[in-house]
Amino acid sequence: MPDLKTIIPEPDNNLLSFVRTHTGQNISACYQCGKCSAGCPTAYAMDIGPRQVMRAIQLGLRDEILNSSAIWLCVSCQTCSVRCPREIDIAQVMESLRLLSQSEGRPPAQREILVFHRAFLQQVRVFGRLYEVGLGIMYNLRSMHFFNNIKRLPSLFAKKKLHLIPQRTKGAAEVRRIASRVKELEREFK
Amino acid sequence: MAQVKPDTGKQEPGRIYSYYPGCSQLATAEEYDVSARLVSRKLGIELRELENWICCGASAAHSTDHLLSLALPANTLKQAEEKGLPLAVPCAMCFSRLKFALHELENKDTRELVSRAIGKDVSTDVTVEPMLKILADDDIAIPLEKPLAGLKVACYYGCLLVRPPEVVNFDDAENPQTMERLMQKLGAEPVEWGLKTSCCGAGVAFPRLDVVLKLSYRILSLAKERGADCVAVACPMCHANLDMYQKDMKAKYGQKLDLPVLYFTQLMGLALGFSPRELLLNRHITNPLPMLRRKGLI
Amino acid sequence: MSADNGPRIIGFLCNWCSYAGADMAGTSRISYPSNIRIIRVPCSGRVDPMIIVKCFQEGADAVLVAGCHPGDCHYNEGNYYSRRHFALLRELLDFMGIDKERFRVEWVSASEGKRFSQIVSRFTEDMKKMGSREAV
Amino acid sequence: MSRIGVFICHCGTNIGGVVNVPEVVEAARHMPLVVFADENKYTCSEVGQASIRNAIAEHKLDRVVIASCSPRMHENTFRRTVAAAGINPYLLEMANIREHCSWVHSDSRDATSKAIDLVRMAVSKVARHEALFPRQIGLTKRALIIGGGVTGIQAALDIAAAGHEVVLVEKEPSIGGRMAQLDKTFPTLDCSACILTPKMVDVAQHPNITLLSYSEVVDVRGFVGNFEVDILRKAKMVDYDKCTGCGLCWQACPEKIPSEFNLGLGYRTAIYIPFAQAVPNKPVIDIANCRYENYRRWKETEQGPEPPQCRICEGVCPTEAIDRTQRDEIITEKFGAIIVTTGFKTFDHSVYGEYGSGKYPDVISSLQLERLMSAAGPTEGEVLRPSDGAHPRSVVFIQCVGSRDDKVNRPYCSKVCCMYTAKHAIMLKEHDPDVQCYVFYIDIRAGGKDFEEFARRAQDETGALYLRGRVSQIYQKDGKLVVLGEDSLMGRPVEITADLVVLATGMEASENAAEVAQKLNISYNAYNFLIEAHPKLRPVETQTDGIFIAGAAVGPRDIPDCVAHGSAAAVKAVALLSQDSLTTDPLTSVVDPMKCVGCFACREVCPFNAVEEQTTRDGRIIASINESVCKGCGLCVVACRPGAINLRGFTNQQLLSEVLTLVGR
Repeated sequence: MPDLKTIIPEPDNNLLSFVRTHTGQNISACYQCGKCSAGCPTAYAMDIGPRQVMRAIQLGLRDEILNSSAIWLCVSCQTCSVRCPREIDIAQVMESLRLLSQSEGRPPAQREILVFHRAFLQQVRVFGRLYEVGLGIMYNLRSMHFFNNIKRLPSLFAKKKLHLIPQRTKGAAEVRRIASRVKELEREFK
Repeated sequence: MAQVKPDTGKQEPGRIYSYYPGCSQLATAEEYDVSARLVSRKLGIELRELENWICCGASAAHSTDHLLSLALPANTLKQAEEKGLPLAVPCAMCFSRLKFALHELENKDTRELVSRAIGKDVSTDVTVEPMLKILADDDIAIPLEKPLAGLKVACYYGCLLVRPPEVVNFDDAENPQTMERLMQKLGAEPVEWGLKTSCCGAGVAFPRLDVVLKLSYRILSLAKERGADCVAVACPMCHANLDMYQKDMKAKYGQKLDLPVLYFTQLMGLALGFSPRELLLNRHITNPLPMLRRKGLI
Repeated sequence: MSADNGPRIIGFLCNWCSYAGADMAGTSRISYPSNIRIIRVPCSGRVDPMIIVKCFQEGADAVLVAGCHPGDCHYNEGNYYSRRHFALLRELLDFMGIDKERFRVEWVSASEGKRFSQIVSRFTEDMKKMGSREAV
Repeated sequence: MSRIGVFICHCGTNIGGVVNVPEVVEAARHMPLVVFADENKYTCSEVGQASIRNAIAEHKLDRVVIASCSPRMHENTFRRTVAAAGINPYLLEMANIREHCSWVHSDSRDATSKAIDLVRMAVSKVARHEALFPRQIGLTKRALIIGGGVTGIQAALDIAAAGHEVVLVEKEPSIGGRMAQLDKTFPTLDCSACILTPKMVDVAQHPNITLLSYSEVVDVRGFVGNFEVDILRKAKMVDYDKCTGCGLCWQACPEKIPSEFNLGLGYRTAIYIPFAQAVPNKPVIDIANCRYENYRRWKETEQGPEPPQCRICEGVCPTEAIDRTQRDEIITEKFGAIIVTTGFKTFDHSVYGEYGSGKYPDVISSLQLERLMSAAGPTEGEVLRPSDGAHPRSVVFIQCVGSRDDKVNRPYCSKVCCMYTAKHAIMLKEHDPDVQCYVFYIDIRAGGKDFEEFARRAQDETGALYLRGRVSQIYQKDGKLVVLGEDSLMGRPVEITADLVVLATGMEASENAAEVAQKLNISYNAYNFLIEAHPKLRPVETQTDGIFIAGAAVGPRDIPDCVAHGSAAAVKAVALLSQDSLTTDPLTSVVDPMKCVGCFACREVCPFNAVEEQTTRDGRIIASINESVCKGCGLCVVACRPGAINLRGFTNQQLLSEVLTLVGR
């Protein structure tokens, strides 16, 4: 939950400008109608809803947002973006905030979700494609939820939904190459 | 409802696509891939799978690394571009990522940056189409063998297929009708309902199953309340969330749903006369066979 | 008075609000008991308390005076005067041995057709219960 | 012996469907003095009216009762009908057997017997009607406008354009009102003075308009078409015939007084024009502050030390226009119509202790900010902090100061503050890009053409930070102002350190509004805003014929509304002045000179001052009713103890007769 300390708005709200430069979205335009929160499938699980995230940007409440679970529980379903009367691409803003939060090395409010994403990419780097069994194992290990979904495994195997031998493709090398190039470029731009 | 022409067997020009199955279609959603290929062949649509295609990065990439989330799909787009064929994509997530990439590559600077990332210069000169759009095309004759008479279908699109319109430009974001029209062509009876584009919880099943249960249950229970015999989907993630956890929903919300969730391609397959085995109907966690038997469709 | 039985009620209605309100009840077909007989006056302030006394002397069972809501008077302040007059009149009626309840003052605006019919219905009901004055 | 004809209407089935009309007709035939009774399908139709006219002729009827719909519907129609047949229109009575009978009662028996009663009442009443004749009275084709703000200016110009004479009375030395103090106007941002000044000049130059500046209305007598008004012309000590407005005097005058026009932010001299574009562009001497006038006051008593004599103005005036002999004078003028446009003043925020009781120099009112922004203002349009003349960087706006606040007895919304605050935020940013504006609001009320878009602009484009919540307190801290509020959208307290705080002070009726209203005998509400005859359908009329109201004197309004309102009032006045004579309604009170004892209890209760004194031949002073003023409410009839007053059309005898037909034994 956000702490209730007094807001002391700074004249230069760099969060507002960050969002503007990285997403081209003008958050000042938000008039706080709440349609985004109203339609957001995961808002109920968030500490502050999309509307309050927009408000926090207007007020420059950096920690409020970047430590929030909201940016992690956003599943990019785009519902808010499509319905916003002020035509703000809220989902895109959420994404940019997720990235900002990581670039500042903040511990995510929903650690598991980040772990999942990382594990996912790990699989892709190794196999060029997602190997779901690997993902499952990797996630359980990293998230410390060792038995997560374990009870499902038998049925999944029975239904041949999971393959014990991952496909390796030439793509794997390709992915690693791309991934490393991306890292270089990103360093270059920092 | 377009009237049904007899199968001439011969391929019409422009019915050849590059094909990008997407990771899920290799495993949890194999039945989607298989049925899509079967149905396409039957309808005279040739799918040529891109060799050595790689993952689109899914939500993992765009949640953690913006450039990577563009580079991975861009690489696939490049492959498709080289083939000079439109790209057919069954998975809604892949489709969404590819489309987003295309959208952002419109920007020159982004395009140059991404080109450097994948070491080839990408262009936006490639069409990406969802399997649903290709197969539901009204110009395609569907040689019905077993019309799905009396089958009430709740067509579920989820998020990524239709949102955001300016990126995916496919059907209507709030009340799409493509799948409904297709089901009517198959002789089935689409039910109208209000949650066809509501989110099922997408990729958070691993870390936050509770969220998926809540959202998916809301969707399924409405479909059932509207009298649907099954839910038709066009996305492996939607399928997983709706199909796999019905037992957990029963445990949590006390309602026994037992509402089969099928890929629209599987329903097409049935109508075209393929056997449940061919269509891997046995793969689903929520077994659709009893319902189909009851309906006399198998 | 009319052949129909039941209380004989005389209503003095100001032309601008209450009489129009009664018209409104008519145009919107909101029915009420037919016992009341309406006399149109320009303003509730025109109704001389002595006329009301006369009504009772002559055997009316009940009298209703209705005017504009305080502040809405077409003549700015007429209804304030009537309010004062009738406060005094009540005491006088009491003195004359006439139940105060048989005399009512109500504010009905031109748009309150429903309210008018409710007032008349309730008044008529109460008067039925109370019985006609001869019977007293 | 009068011969009464009764006509019962079926009104199709509206009446006939419930009331047994033939039975009513039959009953009517046996009522006293009724010589003829008949029924019509539709009495108001031409056929129906013809049948009445024929019956009147054929049966020599001299009074008519029509039982049909409400008299509020067709009384005038039928008055014309009987008049056409040679009967005085006031010898007609209607029985309302539709709205009050057939439409509200379903039982045919009850409805019919009630209808018969209603007809009987009408018959007994009509027998006691007397022939009445509307009187024609003359009128003065001249309009008075009280208040020279934009509303009054517009009304004056419109009436003058219609070819009627107008006298415009303004208490200040110049017309222009509040609008003249504004810098820009929302939502178009055009310069207030630039659009107002031409209109002011037109007023000064129009041949049909007489401008009485520095003057006030002190008394109003008379009635519609024939008002008599006393106007106080305050001594200007300047002969306007000689004065050329050259300006030498006010440049020379040594006395410095805080300028009212600049709300104390600048100074004016003792001989002055309030602002550069003033109309008339000639000065007045502020007697209270003029050094020489002060000396003259001293001379009378010679108490205390002798103050300096100054008279510099007289020295520099090239035309010897300074005229110390001038004294206040009262002139009396006649008018046919009066328009009240006394406008508004802004709320005095000093009642808010929590905002510094008006003592913090850098907590200013929105109107003061207008003056600071105005190129013609005390700072030539540079927005500087009153305390130290520094450029403010962080500016906090507080809305609803003296609006929507029961605590200060201002529960109403002042309507314009949301918009002008948005304007201020936008303009400030234009004046100085480094300024950061914060706006505390409760709701943004931007109903109006292009208003919402404009209000959004302040937030979307100029980056003003809007915070939803009322500020609780302001206090000074090392040269700055600390503002304590809440962002109710985050549910969190907010603290802002500001260089300047601008209070969006609401609109109030101008201080003399109630006084003027009393003189005119028109009503005003708890906040001294004038009250319309009908808030929707008669927005510029009052309950007193011939007196109209317009602009912010009626309630908070913005400029376009005031201008439209002013034109509307002008049309009403013109419609009145275009007549050659006025017809009065004869349904008025009359005094019986023999019975009147001259107690004038009637005068106490008359809401319209219609009661006048009259001396009889035998020298008694008795009441008489001015029929042109009387509106026939009848209050005097009830008040008259000797029963000398009666109300035509509703006489005691008539009401009594109606009662007796119902309950008479």
